[in-house]
Amino acid sequence: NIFERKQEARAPFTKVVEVSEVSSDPEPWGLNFPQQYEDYLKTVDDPYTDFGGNHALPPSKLEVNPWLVRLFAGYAFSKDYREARGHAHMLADQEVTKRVTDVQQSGACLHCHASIIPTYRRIGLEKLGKDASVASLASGFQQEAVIAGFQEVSQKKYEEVHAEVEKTADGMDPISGDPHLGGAHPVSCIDCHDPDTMQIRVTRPGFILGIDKLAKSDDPVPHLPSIKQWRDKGSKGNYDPNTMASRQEMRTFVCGQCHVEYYCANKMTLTFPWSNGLKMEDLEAEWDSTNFPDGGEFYDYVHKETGTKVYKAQHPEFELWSQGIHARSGVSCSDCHMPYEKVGATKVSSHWVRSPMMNINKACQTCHNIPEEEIKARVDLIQDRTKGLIDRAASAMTEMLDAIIAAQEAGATEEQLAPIRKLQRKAMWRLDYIASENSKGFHASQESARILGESIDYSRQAIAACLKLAAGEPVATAE
Amino acid sequence: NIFERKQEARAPFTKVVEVSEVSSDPEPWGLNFPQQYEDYLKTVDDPYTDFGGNHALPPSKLEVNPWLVRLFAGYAFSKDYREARGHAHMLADQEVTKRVTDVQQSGACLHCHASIIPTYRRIGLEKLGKDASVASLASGFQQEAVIAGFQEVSQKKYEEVHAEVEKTADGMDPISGDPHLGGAHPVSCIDCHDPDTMQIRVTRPGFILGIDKLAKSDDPVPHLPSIKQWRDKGSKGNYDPNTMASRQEMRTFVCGQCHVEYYCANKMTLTFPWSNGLKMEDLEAEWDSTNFPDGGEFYDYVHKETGTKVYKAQHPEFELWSQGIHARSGVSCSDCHMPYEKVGATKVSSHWVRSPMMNINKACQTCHNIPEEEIKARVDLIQDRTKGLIDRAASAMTEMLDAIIAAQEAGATEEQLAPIRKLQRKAMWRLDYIASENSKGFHASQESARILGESIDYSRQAIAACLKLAAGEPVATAE
Amino acid sequence: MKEDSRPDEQASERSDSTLVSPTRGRRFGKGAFVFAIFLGLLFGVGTFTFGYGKGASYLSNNPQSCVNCHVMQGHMDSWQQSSHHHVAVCNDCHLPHDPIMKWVTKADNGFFHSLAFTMGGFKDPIQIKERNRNVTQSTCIDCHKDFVHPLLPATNGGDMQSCIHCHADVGHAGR
Ligand code: HEC
Ligand code: HEC
Ligand code: HEC
Ligand code: HEC
Ligand code: HEC
Ligand code: HEC
Ligand code: HEC
Ligand code: HEC
Ligand code: HEC
Ligand code: HEC
Ligand code: HEC
Ligand code: HEC
Ligand code: HEC
Ligand code: HEC
Ligand SMILES: [Ca+2]
Ligand SMILES: [Ca+2]
Repeated sequence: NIFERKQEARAPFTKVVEVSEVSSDPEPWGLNFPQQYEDYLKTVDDPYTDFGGNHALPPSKLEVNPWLVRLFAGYAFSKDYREARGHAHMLADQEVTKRVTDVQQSGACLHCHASIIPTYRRIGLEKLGKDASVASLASGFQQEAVIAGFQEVSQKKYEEVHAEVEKTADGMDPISGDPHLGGAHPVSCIDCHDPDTMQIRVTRPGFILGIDKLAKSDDPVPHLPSIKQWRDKGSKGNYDPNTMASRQEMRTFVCGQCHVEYYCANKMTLTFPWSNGLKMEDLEAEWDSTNFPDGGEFYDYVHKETGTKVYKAQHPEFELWSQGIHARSGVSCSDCHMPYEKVGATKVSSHWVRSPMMNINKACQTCHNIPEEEIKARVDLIQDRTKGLIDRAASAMTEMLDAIIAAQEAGATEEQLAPIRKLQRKAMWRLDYIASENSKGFHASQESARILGESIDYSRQAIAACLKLAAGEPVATAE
Repeated sequence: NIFERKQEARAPFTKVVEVSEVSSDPEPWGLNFPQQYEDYLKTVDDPYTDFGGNHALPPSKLEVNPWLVRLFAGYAFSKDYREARGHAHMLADQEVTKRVTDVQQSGACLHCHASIIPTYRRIGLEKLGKDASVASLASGFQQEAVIAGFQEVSQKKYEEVHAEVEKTADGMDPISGDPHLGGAHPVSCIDCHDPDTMQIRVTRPGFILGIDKLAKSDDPVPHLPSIKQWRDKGSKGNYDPNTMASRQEMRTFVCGQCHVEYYCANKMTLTFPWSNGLKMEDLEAEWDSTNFPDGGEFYDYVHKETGTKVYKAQHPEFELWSQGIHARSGVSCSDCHMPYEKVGATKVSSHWVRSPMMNINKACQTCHNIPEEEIKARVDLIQDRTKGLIDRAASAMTEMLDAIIAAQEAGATEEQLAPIRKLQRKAMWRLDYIASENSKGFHASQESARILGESIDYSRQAIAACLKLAAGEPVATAE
Repeated sequence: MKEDSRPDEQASERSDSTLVSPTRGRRFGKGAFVFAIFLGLLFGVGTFTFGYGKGASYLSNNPQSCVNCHVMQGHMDSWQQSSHHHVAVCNDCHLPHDPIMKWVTKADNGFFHSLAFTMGGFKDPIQIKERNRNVTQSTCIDCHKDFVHPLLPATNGGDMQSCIHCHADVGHAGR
């Protein structure tokens, strides 16, 4: 009622408990910010609980799209690959995926699935021979130590690093200074907020290093004005998002810490491939020109059916969003996925991060003054077109695999296959890029269709090349 | 419905001179509406006058994109095909194109290039055995007679019909009733305006018949609310845009009279293929199921290099716009191509119909409150992506032609070629659809990319099929 | 802003009788009757809220009175940035310029906003209802009818475009 609301309007927030740089447990934060914490806890809710109780895993993408099994043949993703769900599940879902239980994964996996920064800091401080006590961990961000720790553990075994996270304090009694040990947490307040000011910030080394590479590239990035400013001022030192980005950019960057394409395995440190820019081709070019520390050519896996070394694309939401009209219009991830809602007299950001389609009113109608069903219809149309092209590209891709297998059975030489393998890698990368991106084309509708069109082109060029091989004709190299 | 804002009429304007249904000469209208007339006359200006004086023709699309010559092999378009320019040129450009001078064309061509309605009416009245005097022509629209005349002359020879237009009065002295004979005119006030009320209207039989077919289809057309209303009221009689469409819809329909895909040759009456809906596939399905009056299967031309019967797509601006976000948001052609401009103490519609990119401020910035260069950059990005895919689809298409020719040279039978010809027709139709549409993808960005992606798919499927033929493998039929 | 320099007053000076359409007169007759009964029935429920929430501010022309309800804050903030803040206050756009309908709408909206605000459950962002949308359209036309003369229908009872189809930002871009 009105009386209450008037009161709320005047009420300043009071820190009920102290939180610090070691507080990866969100609970105490929740005492200070009950509304945000309550929302945050709702991320356990998801549309998949229907499938048999809260503990059921979300639907398998492999079952819905059997061609994915062939796309990922020989790679962990062919064993288990599911729909994403709420943030609360991220750590548990990783722990139980067959990609982790059946395959040896690296510690870098935890970069995006656990509230790991205090652990990086602790290990980094130890590495640098500095005080790694809980009080020291709590005392400040200490970026140098965080990055040192990150580099130290990235290539270690998953289980080993998981144990390190568990044994790091997740809080500290502000009076006694006693550590609190509550185990590992999924993404938590401290990952996006400064504990003193509550300002949003980025903490992930992968992003901090990646965005600096991007700033140093010549990609125009019209949607990230602070990068342009930094360049205009002479590109001095490193581009530091936490001090240089606008608040609106930060409302995207916090998500760009994880919702990005990456390399994450044991041959080199976790990498975000942004040194040429954020377009699909820019990322591909970085992988094309990367060599592993042992000197070998970069690849993610050897495709089992064909023996070709290929790349795996993972959830490039930040990159695809960058090519879309919303990014160009300055609309951030948070505008849609964490829209403001009025709670009493105050506006808060919904910390129930989820599909905006579950919340069209707040997520879209602030800007689009049109009926809810119409907004839904527009999104459906974009996603249906994308889906249609994904299916088309998937047919082309599987036909390509058959053609290559047939060519190999017919005795094609490695020399003859070389240009075909190039086409295959390009085709698979493009298809995976859009299929693994989670908006089904919405984040950049025309760009998604363009990329799928190219995938079809390369798959079918490879098929023709195989057929020409069979006919003894010369095969042109991939353009 | 948000478009329905019943209002009282504006105060009647003062007619300096009387104009009537026979006044296809715009000059007297110009005395009543000097501002609109002055703008209208500016459509002689165009960016191409640099190319050597006003009389030079605009650049040849065939020279810029040589693959078009192969796409159109055996068809008039392969002889001469140029950039569009201002409305003032439409009749003269048609008269001098090699498509008319070197090839026998039908009278239907004039449906969209001349102010032809009084001529249709005259011939229709004659046909129906009614009074066809100038006074009768001037007395009212007489839709029945107009459609009768249209049907009568559509399949006649171009020159014959052109002569008929020249000999129809283009005005009448209001006092003496004397006819004025000023020859044929390009699109003129009377084609879009009711001479008494100045309300906008559609006059072209092709559109009146076409939009009625569309209304009777089950295409949802969410962007045309008056069609939905007519359907909801039981789809009684015919859908008549002039009495049923909202004013905002009419602001598009006037353009939809000409900026559409059509059949226009001597085997049947000019046709707009909308009986299944406005999507590219809907139009294709109508052609697929059309038979000529002589019973033969519908086609536009026999592709000379390959002998395949194929379809020609022409400027489907109205259809592509229909699939885009602006149409869904209720933005009409006139909003962008005839934006309001402030003239003294009033605002008028710019009758200098042209590219909105020459007039970004008025055409876009009222709705998009962002800098002009940024708007331009967004359009460029959309068009560049489209262009990239067009080039890709064009390479695939020409490779396909080579492959089919090779298969034929190797002795492929008609039976073997049948499925390949189907693929070829689909591929060429899709490429032509977007290449001949004049916004380079802008009117519906994702849809354009989708269509080009499909074109690539079909071209390269056809190539594989030819190679399989050569290898003696069975060829699957087109899906 | 001084009372006598309010743009709505200038506007009503300029306005002539052509805008009081016969249709509107008829609608008022019936609508006002039903409305009066409804108001009577619900008066008791609404009174406390109306008073406490400074519902009487509806009777004032001061935009500040609208933001007594914080749900109007976004509109207020962006109105201050808008092209109209120095020429039109909220009521200039949201109340009909014809003298009778003006008071009916005032009472109606004042009452229902108070009710909605108290009970909650309204859409956020707030969505304008068709009826009130027609009010804003009519006020645009009232102030600008000379300028937009060619946009008016060519014949009586014809439709015309919505002004905010193109000028969405004029009153307040924010919501
Ligand atoms: C750069 C950040 C990042 C890294 C590194 C990362 N993930 Fe994820 N992971 C995400 C994001 C974001 C999602 C949600 C989007 C999605 O499902 O595509 C996700 C989803 C998942 C899911 C749930 C959906 C699914 O794919 O079945 C599992 C399981 C998972 N990751 C396991 C792993 C494993 C194992 C590794 C290490 C090999 C890993 N992740 C490394 C960011 C990351
Ligand atoms: C620390 C890494 C990390 C950060 C930071 C992060 N995410 Fe996620 N996000 C994930 C992972 C991992 C998942 C998948 C969880 C699962 O399926 O178990 C996920 C899932 C999601 C989902 C799917 C939710 C659902 O219910 O289907 C959305 C939407 C999402 N994230 C958006 C965002 C946005 C927006 C931000 C920034 C405000 C963000 N994420 C920040 C890692 C992260
Ligand atoms: C203009 C609004 C908008 C912006 C900005 C936006 N998204 Fe989305 N996002 C959507 C919509 C709509 C979907 C599709 C949801 C669906 O299909 O249910 C989506 C889907 C997703 C999903 C999958 C959700 C699910 O339910 O599986 C993730 C993850 C995601 N977005 C992350 C991001 C990230 C990270 C950013 C910024 C880099 C971002 N989004 C920017 C609107 C937006
Ligand atoms: C994935 C990133 C992310 C996580 C995790 C996160 N937040 Fe936020 N938070 C944001 C963003 C983005 C904003 C909006 C900041 C802005 O606009 O300046 C925000 C804003 C806030 C605000 C300011 C008021 C508001 O609602 O806009 C508070 C308080 C807050 N968060 C508390 C928390 C608490 C408590 C937690 C843990 C339970 C938490 N946040 C976890 C991203 C996050
Ligand atoms: C903060 C403002 C804002 C929010 C929030 C927002 N949009 Fe947009 N949207 C825009 C802008 C700006 C454009 C670009 C066109 C323009 O300038 O009007 C746009 C364009 C679009 C388009 C057309 C582009 C295309 O890809 O076809 C669609 C569809 C769309 N938005 C849907 C959504 C949906 C769905 C949501 C919620 C999930 C949403 N928007 C949230 C501002 C926003
Ligand atoms: C349904 C309407 C319509 C019909 C019928 C039509 N045109 Fe056109 N014509 C147009 C439109 C619209 C343009 C401008 C768009 C463009 O150039 O693609 C145009 C452009 C042209 C141009 C200038 C650009 C170019 O293509 O070189 C010529 C010449 C032309 N038409 C000749 C013809 C001839 C010859 C015929 C009969 C075979 C014909 N037109 C039938 C509508 C039509
Ligand atoms: C009677 C047929 C007809 C009608 C009606 C018509 N057009 Fe055209 N339009 C043409 C033809 C034909 C051309 C090509 C003229 C040429 O190239 O000689 C053309 C050219 C154009 C051009 C290219 C101009 C340039 O300078 O490059 C634009 C833009 C255009 N029309 C838009 C419209 C719009 C918008 C409408 C409705 C308000 C409309 N047209 C109504 C037949 C028509
Ligand atoms: C939202 C704005 C918008 C709407 C609505 C729109 N157009 Fe366009 N149109 C454009 C833009 C932008 C271009 C690209 C101009 C350029 O490349 O110079 C274009 C290009 C064209 C051209 C080619 C112009 C040239 O210079 O050759 C024609 C013809 C055309 N449109 C006709 C139409 C018709 C007919 C409709 C309605 C069915 C329509 N347009 C609706 C914005 C629009
Ligand atoms: C289809 C788009 C559209 C619609 C609908 C529209 N306008 Fe406009 N209006 C414009 C454009 C474009 C301009 C800018 C003209 C210029 O700068 O020359 C304009 C200019 C104006 C101006 C003068 C701006 C100045 O610079 O002084 C006023 C006042 C105005 N419109 C009021 C209205 C009203 C009232 C309505 C509804 C009856 C309306 N408009 C409907 C597009 C539109
Ligand atoms: C290709 C179609 C077309 C042609 C040809 C055309 N007009 Fe228009 N005219 C329009 C459209 C569309 C409008 C806007 C109507 C509306 O919004 O109701 C318009 C509006 C008008 C108006 C109303 C005021 C205004 O500017 O909005 C007048 C007067 C007018 N035209 C005069 C003429 C005259 C004189 C000619 C011939 C020199 C002419 N028109 C030729 C399409 C056309
Ligand atoms: C009468 C209003 C209006 C006019 C005029 C208009 N637009 Fe739009 N535009 C919209 C709306 C509405 C959307 C859909 C997104 C939204 O809801 O904001 C949109 C979306 C867009 C988008 C994003 C969609 C996409 O395909 O990526 C671009 C780009 C765009 N407009 C450019 C233009 C340009 C360029 C012009 C002028 C030639 C123009 N617009 C004229 C209202 C308009
Ligand atoms: C007592 C609190 C309160 C005050 C004071 C208030 N409003 Fe509102 N207003 C609301 C609420 C709550 C709604 C949402 C009603 C709904 O959506 O059902 C609303 C809705 C509106 C609407 C949309 C109405 C509709 O239903 O179409 C307009 C317009 C509006 N207010 C204008 C004003 C103006 C102008 C003033 C000042 C003269 C004002 N309001 C003062 C609470 C208030
Ligand atoms: C110049 C005219 C103008 C002024 C001044 C104006 N408004 Fe509005 N307002 C509008 C229009 C027009 C709409 C309807 C938008 C629509 O139809 O979607 C609107 C809609 C609203 C709504 C309904 C919700 C929404 O956002 O659509 C509210 C609430 C509102 N106004 C409040 C206010 C308040 C409070 C003020 C003063 C601070 C104000 N308005 C000043 C023109 C104006
Ligand atoms: C109380 C009278 C009044 C009302 C109501 C009103 N206007 Fe205005 N409007 C004005 C005046 C006075 C100006 C001139 C302002 C100036 O010169 O700075 C103006 C300026 C404009 C302009 C030009 C400035 C700009 O924003 O581009 C537009 C467009 C406009 N009005 C549209 C509208 C629309 C649309 C509505 C209804 C939603 C409306 N007006 C309601 C009095 C009014
Ligand atoms: Ca990868
Ligand atoms: Ca055709």
